[in-house]
Order: sequence, then C-alpha cells, then structure tokens
Amino acid sequence: MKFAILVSEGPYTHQATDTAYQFAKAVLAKGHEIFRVFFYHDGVYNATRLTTPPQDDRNIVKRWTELAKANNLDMVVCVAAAQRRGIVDDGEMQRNGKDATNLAEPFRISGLGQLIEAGIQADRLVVFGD
Amino acid sequence: MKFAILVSEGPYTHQATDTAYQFAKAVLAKGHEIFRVFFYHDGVYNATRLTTPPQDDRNIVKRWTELAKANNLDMVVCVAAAQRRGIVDDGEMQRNGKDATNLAEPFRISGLGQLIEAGIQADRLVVFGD
Amino acid sequence: MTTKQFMIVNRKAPYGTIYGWEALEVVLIAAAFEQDVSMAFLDDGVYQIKKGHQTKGIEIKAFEKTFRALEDYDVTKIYVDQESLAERGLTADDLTIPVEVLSRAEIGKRMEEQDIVLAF
Amino acid sequence: MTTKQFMIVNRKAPYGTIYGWEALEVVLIAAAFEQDVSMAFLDDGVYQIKKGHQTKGIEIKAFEKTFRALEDYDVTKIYVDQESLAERGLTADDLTIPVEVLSRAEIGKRMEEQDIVLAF
Amino acid sequence: MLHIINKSPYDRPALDSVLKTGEGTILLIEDGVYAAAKGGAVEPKLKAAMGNFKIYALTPDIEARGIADRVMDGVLQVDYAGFVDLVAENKTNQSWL
Amino acid sequence: MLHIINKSPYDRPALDSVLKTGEGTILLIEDGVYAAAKGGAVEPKLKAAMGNFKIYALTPDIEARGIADRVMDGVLQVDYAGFVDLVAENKTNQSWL
Repeated sequence: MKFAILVSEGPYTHQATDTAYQFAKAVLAKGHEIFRVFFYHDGVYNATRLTTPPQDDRNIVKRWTELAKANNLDMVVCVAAAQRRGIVDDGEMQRNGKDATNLAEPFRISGLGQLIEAGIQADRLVVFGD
Repeated sequence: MKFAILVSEGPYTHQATDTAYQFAKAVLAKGHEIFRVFFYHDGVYNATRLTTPPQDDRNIVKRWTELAKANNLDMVVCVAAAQRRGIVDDGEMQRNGKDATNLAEPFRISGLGQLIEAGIQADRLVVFGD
Repeated sequence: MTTKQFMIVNRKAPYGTIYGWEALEVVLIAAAFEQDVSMAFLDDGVYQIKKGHQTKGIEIKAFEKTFRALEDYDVTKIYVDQESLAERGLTADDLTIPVEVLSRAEIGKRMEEQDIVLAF
Repeated sequence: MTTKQFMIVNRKAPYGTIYGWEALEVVLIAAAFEQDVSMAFLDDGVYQIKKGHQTKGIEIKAFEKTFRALEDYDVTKIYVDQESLAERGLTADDLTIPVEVLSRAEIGKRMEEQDIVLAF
Repeated sequence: MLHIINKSPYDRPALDSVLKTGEGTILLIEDGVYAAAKGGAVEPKLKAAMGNFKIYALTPDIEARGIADRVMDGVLQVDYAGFVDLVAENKTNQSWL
Repeated sequence: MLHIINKSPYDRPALDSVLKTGEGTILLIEDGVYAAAKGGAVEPKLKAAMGNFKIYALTPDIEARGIADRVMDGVLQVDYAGFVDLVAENKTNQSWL
C-alpha cells in the first residue's frame, strides 16, 4: 500500500514529529511504500540542518535525513510555510535576497500542491500535528 | 517601572509573539523601561533573519529588531532552546561545527540564567506563550 | 487527473493560531487541483467564519474575504456543526458565508465518505 | 544577590510537548541563582510526576530522574492540586517525589505570595 | 493577583482552573476573549465568577474575533496600554498557558 | 473510519468531539492515551463509548506515561506496526488536532 505523511509541528516541542517518524519506520518495515512526507505549518522546522540537540537526546533532523536517504523518501517542505518561518534553500536564498541557507539534505522546498498530489497518489494520508 | 518579557512561541503560528510585541510597545509608550525580552521554547524562532513573510503580512522578526534598535532593548535567545531548534550565531556556528548562521541583529544568544536575572531585576515579568 | 474527496476540518479559533489560515490555503490548492473539496467547521472552528472580524488592532490580516471567495473556487460544500454553534450562542446568521448546518452525526457520516480528511 | 520568590507551574502532560522538560530547566537555573523556588502541579501537569515513565518505545528521554534530583538543588516546596489528582484517579502515592497536596484555593494563595509565576 | 488567560473556554480548562483559585483579577486576551461573549454556554460561569473576580478583556482581540457587539455586562475592556497598567497594578501576574 | 486522538481528554474536547460523530474506530496516541487509564473522571465516558466505537491505544505512549498497569478493560493495545495496520484497514482516517 502507498502511504503519505503530513507533519505539522516542529521538532522537540511537540511529539507529533516523533510519532510521525516512528510511524514512517513502521510503514517501511511492513513493506509498504511511502510516496511522500510533507512538512507544513511548524513542521518545516524539521528541515533545518542547524540544530544541535543535547548529546543524550535524539537528533530529530538527522533521523529524518537518514531514513530518507536509506529509503529514497521524497521529503517536501511547503514553500509558503517555509518562507514565513525562515527555512531556506539556495533558490529561496537568491529569490528573497537572503545571505544563508539552512535546509538539510535531502529535504526539498516546493508548493502546497505537492501535499494535494500526495493525497491523490497515495492510498492513505496520515497527519501528525497538534 | 521596569518590565521583562518572556516570549515562548514562534512567529505566525501563535498569536503570543504578536501580543508580546504590542505589549512591549505599550510598555515603552507609557514611559516604562524594558529590562529584557527573553525568547524561550519555540520563541527562539522569532530571532531568525531568514524569514520572508508575504508582502501583505506583518514582518514579525523585522518588527522586533526595529523596536529593539529604536529603544536599545536587550533581546536574548536561550542557548539550549536555540540549539535544539537551529538558531545559530557566529559563536554557536563555530562551537557546533555548523556552516551557516541565521540569528538576526540585535538578538543575542545566552543562557537561561538571563531569564532568572530578568525576573530578579525587573519589577514585573510577563509571559506570552501557548 | 484522479479526483478524490478531500474534507478540510476546522476545529480551532482564528488568529490565536495560524492553523485556520493555513487550512484555507490547503482548500484553495485542492480546489485548483480540481479535487472534490468540502469544509467542515466544528468546535471553536465555527469562530473562523463568524462575521465582522476587525483585526486592525492586533495587526494580523483578517481572512473573512478569502472565505467569501470560496464560491469562485467552486468550494460550496461547507458544513457547520449545529451543536458547536449552539454552545457558543451562534446561528447561521452570524456566519460570513452560506453554510449547511448539520448534526454532528450527519457530519460524521460525511467524514466517513471522504478519501482524505485533513483537520486543523 | 536579591532573592525573589519564583513559582514554576506545570499544567501540561509530559512527552506530548516539551514544556514540562523546559520548565524543569528553569527550575534548576532559578535554584542555581539561589532564588526561593517552588513548583506547583495542576491539571494535566500532575502527570509530569506520575511514577513509572518508560519512554524507550517513544525514544524520548524520561525526566523522572531529574525530578528526583530536585532535593539536591534545595527545591523542596512542591505543591500538587488535590482536585487535579482526584479527577485523574491519582493519589500522592502515585507520584515519583514527595509533594504537598493542597486544595486549589490554597495553591491560589501560594501563587499570590510569589514575585514571579511562570506557568508551562 | 492578575491571571492572564489566552485560551478559549470551549477548548481548554484554563478559565475553570483559574476560577478554582478563589479570587483575583482576570484579563482575557487572544482566544481567551470568547469567554466574554454573551449567549454561549460559558456565560453563566463567568457571570457567577464576577463575585470573586474582576474581569477584564482586551479590546483589540475582541474586535478581531467579531464579538464587540456581544460583550457581557460587567466585563471591563482595556487596550494594550490598559494591559500594561493591569500588570503594573498587580504585584504578581500569571499567564495560564 | 479511524479517528486518531493525540490530546488528553482532560485538556481538550477532541475525544468528546469524536464520540459525537456516532461510531467508528478510535486510536489513542501521545497524550490521548490518558483516556485509556482506569480510575479517572473520563473512565465512564470511554466505557459508554465502547458500544459504538472500537478503542485502540498506542502501547509505547501508554508506557511512556506510566499508565501501563491501569489500562481499562476493552482497550486494545497496538504498537507502531499495529498503528500502520489500522490506517491500512480503514479507508478514511482523521487526526483530531
């Protein structure tokens, strides 16, 4: 079965991202496919490579990026939500005259249409938020 | 009278930062002093210079920085909260081996002790959060 | 393109958080993708479409106008929970757009018919 | 250094959000600054100090141990709302640290005596 | 003391929780101002509380939510400057997050 | 359909709100699992709901909150794999945020 996942809250503050990650791992472990993980609202904060969590804590951004790389997941950050909250890739940096980027690999920034497309293409879309 | 303000939520997602800003302006308009504005929890996201809100929307980060510069406010971001959430200045970049910064001027990153000190030094501490 | 039934559910008050506004952006995009879109307002979500938002004092953009534009996007299936209105002393006349007022059980049935339910 | 009365109030459940943990960090720092620190647990906040958190499955660090270390920081004024416990079917025996169980009105009085109340 | 409530009384127990503390001053802000609106299920509760609590509500938040024409009698409205005064007048304040 | 609830029943109306929809399957996760604990004020409500709803709760969240020894009879426990199965078995799901 094809799953899509929507993550609506940022790392550490709400458990939503933790649950989404555990859910995604379980989906893959069961042999299902993940069509896309979409990050909306404060969920876009999952995509910054600038976090440095305490040594004895989980590294949420790193966990997502490792899961994505190992399973070739499509991890999409909503551009409008990202602009409001300061998540920037090279293209956004140039378009908006910023002097730095903070997007972690392999996240990519794209439109909200990618969420709708995920809803259309996947058999199930599950939301994790607050 | 001497006020201190604690901001506990990020920009746009919760009204807390908007109310804190309006409150801070009113404090100054009344001739009171603001000892410090402290940013904790997701409040640290107020301090990124990488946001690009829509043209017809308020620019929350810019509003804070302008208010701070015009009134010489001490705007402090909690270092532990900032590390978890990817808010980085030059010092943090070097210490944690990051390749970019995103802290806006004149915010500064410092310890949680600065919140306690604000509580001790100010006559009133008001919290804005969710 | 495949057409699916998308329902966007609003259960939160406006302005205190951004969820209502960002939900509306989802509605507009889903409509642009020519999906079968409906909206449901329950609990504090009914306040999203209360008439007469004057947001100058809080300096946050009011989005009443965007709700009134929904018809132009062919989003006309707008359901409101009767009990949530009543609990808050509101009636359909207090709302800024025409809606279908339904019992919660009836809304539950509509939810069940969807392919995708996104609640904010 | 001036000593002020700081009360840290917990009203949220643990793990679902980080507020309880970040509140505890405030308590420890306030104690390090030799302030007169107390804590109050009301509403879902009482779950913060429920015994027996096993967080391996959710991969989030449990902070029960930190609560038990509060005494070493001379944080001994720990108030719990009787009604919040009762509503949740809990008693003081279910808690991981010794506390003073008080009526809400009594807790209200302690709040009023503070210089600073920080609620999470 | 001053209790600041920014949560809707229909969504969160913050108002109930404050009322149980016994007495004081309440300022309703943000989504908390819905507690000041006439005609809803919360009205009797707030009315009863007026014996022990002085109730204020923030005008800009009331206007934003379209309930300016239905604020309950006995609720005192303030703007941000009045909010500052309330904080200054009360030795202790608490935001019920 | 599958209703996913991640809010404490003592803090938010999400559970009440779902119960009013009539029938279906509920999965309690995160702070939502407190609804599955015996002895609290929510117990009668969940018990009554069991006629119309099948109630599941996520074991890792139950264990994290220290309530593994007081889960109500009739609540079915699942791990993350079981969560995936529930989503797969139900054509529609909704997270009550």
